[in-house]
Amino acid sequence: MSPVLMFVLPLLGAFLLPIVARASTMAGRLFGPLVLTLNCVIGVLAWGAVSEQTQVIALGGFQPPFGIAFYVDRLALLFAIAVSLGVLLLWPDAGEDEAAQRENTLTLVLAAAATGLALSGDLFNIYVFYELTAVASYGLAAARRNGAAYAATLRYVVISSFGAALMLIGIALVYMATGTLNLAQLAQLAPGTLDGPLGLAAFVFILIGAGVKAELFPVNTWVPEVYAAASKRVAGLLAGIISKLALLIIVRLLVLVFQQPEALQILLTLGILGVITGELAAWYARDLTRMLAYSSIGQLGVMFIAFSIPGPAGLYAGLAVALHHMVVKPALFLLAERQGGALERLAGSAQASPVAAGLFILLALSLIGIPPLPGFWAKFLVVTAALAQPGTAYLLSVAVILLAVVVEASYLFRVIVQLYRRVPPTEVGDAHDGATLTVCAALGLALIAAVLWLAPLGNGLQGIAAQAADRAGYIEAVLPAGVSL
Amino acid sequence: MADWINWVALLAVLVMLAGAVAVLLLNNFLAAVAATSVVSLGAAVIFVLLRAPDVALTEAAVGAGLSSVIMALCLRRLGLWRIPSVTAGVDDEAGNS
Amino acid sequence: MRNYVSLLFVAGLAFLLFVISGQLDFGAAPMLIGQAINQAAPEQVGAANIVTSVVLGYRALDTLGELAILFTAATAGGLMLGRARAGATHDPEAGFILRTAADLLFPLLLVVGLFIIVHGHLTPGGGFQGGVILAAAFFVPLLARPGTHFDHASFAVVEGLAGATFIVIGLFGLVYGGEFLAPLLGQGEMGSLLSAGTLPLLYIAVGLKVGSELAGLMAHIAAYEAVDS
Amino acid sequence: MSPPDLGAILFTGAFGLIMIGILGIVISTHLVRIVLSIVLLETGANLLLMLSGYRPGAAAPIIIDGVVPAAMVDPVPQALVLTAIVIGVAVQAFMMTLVLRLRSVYGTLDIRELRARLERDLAQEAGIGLPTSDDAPDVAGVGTARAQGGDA
Repeated sequence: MSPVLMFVLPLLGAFLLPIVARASTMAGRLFGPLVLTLNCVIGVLAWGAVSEQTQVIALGGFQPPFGIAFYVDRLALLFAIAVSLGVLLLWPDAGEDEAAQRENTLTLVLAAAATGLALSGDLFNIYVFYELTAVASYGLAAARRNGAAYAATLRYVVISSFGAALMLIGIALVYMATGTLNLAQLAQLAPGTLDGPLGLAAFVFILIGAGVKAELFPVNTWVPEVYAAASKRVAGLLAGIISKLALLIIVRLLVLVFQQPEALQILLTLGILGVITGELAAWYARDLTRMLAYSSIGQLGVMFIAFSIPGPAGLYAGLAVALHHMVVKPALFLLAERQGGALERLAGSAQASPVAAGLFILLALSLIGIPPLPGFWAKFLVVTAALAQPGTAYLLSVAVILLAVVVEASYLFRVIVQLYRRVPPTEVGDAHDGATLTVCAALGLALIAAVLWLAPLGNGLQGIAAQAADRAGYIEAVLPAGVSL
Repeated sequence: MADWINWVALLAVLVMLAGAVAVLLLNNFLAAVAATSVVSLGAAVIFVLLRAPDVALTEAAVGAGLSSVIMALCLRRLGLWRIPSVTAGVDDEAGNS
Repeated sequence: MRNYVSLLFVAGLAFLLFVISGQLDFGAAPMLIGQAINQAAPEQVGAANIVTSVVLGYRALDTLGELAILFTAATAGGLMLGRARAGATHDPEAGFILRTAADLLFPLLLVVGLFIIVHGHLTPGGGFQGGVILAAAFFVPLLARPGTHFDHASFAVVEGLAGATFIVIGLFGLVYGGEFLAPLLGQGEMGSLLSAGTLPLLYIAVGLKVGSELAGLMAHIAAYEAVDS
Repeated sequence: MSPPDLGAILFTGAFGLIMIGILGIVISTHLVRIVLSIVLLETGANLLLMLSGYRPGAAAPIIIDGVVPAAMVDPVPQALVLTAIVIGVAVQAFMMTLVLRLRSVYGTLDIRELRARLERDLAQEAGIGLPTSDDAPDVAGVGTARAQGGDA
């Protein structure tokens, strides 16, 4: 089965969902999860073939530099599977009315677009999928249909459209300099054409564009409002999964096309600023949702720092942080759905739902990076990789990351103390519903499993990072020798 | 060579930039929307000069046409639909027509 | 304060654009893939309009993504605006001349729209431009008689089926042509109406989808209750 | 009188539109004007993309009556700009539906007021800044009262 189906099926499902739901409401409800499950199966089946050799899909049968090509290596497939699985776990299931059905449609489109982002190997195609992801997430962010959701979403739309237009300018500059859009061919041509100031400018434009979704420092002002105003499932989706796909684009472009050291320095600087601003704002936050939102900005800053380290070591470390955050953040947001609101309101939550409180502690400890939880190993990798680099900037980044750990610990412990503060039984809030708790427990178990199988997991990730960092291999796979213009 | 292309391009660019500045400065939103569609038409002219008839057609139909219709429709729903009148005082009547 | 920071940002961008503008060559673009596509497209795809070959052949996936964006925007817009209340106030009906003109325009716009769509592989224009005109055909009567009922349900069905048709043609390409969206059917004689394989079919699907989506979205906005100014 | 260089004219146009668009997004306080500024920015970006495919003296990439022109301009940027134009209008339409809804919920289109209302609503939902809390009680009090008034 071709991995291209992982993009096609959810989109086909989204087009057909309104018709299916009209025929039978039950079928309409089950349709989305069914498609996503099928997607996961296709992804897992493709895994074996892809781990032996990367797969290049020339869409329409046109040879890669001319048409659009999908490049499927283990990194791309891993993210594609993660998208399907993540969206499945965070499926809205909002009910049976027309609005709920529209929400389901948007969620399916989001899954398709994010999968496309993971697989695509064409610069403009990435822009199209990026916009598709953006529009679907606008709809979901505003789906609560109250004033706050509209206002927050509008801010998001304005910033995101601004970023997308800059991305388009960057793509125009790249096309002017090279005359191609295929990432492999760009990688081939970049050393002569894109290593000057023009290439750097194009990189900055594309970075700002993709950075809107990846919660990059100057363009992340929409994050706290949208996450606070949207439903927590949507916040989990955007923070946990979609932001990582935007990150993946930046990483691919850095590895393949923009090789100049200045590009890495820009990323490192913005990453450090992201960690500082995110963690400080989280420390000052007075409600759980926005605390989590700011902490997500900080965590993505750590990832930017990791990916600014050249070579497979940086990729490996960044990948570890990204995957860890992908598991932890959606679960935390799901728990915040019932425990949301001001920190004072959390008092007594542990009495209402001891399991939820326990899960929260587990996830929070891993987020901070307490050994032996996976969060510790992920941050450890970043720190060791950064220390191996020359230059004071990387030393500074290590100091910032370590300081951030202290800040994170201080505000998350504040939350945990609130959870266990005893209150009179009359003031105990609602318990979590079973479905949410099951999803969170599954994600928590994944964390514990990661601790138990740390060594094989690390080796696997190292292999994926090495494959993703293999620039020559990418060019060779997409443009085999003999095909040239 | 064909000098006229340069002159037409210069004219189109000047019209576009003037329209763009007008979008930011005009107080009347209906006029601002009209200025946006002038910018789109200027772009369509340039696309013709650049030998892109497909894009020119799309820019004219979508950028100048559809987009302005959507904006105008929304302005009406937003209560911002005011046709600039020569004499002050009939402004309200013009707004309701 | 915030304004100064923003202005500084704009000034920085302006400087960046100024610096790179010196490096850009106009009229001497490398055209690596462009040149190759111009040479290969007539044989590989067979549409007289090479832009159509690119839009529906070489970069058909972009077009699918674009369709999906329109669909998503219309879905999200519908989610925001919801159904019009029964008995909601609406604009007064237009005068006799406008109504008659609208009645006359409807068939005219329909024919022009369809003509542009089916000639998309031969002349400038195609599914998107024709689709906009189709949308106008259904929307103009609504402007002339604001109270009339707009059948959102059937438009949604057309929209969904047209989108699904695009994908299903693509899947046929996967099964019979080896790759998703591979062009099928013979290319025919270049320049004739029935040429370029599946491209005209794809453009018809695009046109119907764009038309029904835009008409639906504009009807949603038009049915939204006006706010008193 | 010799005309100025075509490339210089068109780059000035594209960059000018981009700068005016960005400036408009940054300094405008009215939502509709921000939307229009985004449209300008997108038009500028499309124009820039279009400029990358031009060759002097080349013909449009259409084969008429089987005659293949000697030189044709690059068809790829044309296809890209076609896509980008439609994407732009889709996003614009969605933005306007949001603006419509905001106008009826909050009754204002001024972004400064909207931001203040958003802050208040979020704080109220989270239960921060209610009159019982210790910081700035009167500001929060006015905020909740006005928010409730707006909902009624």
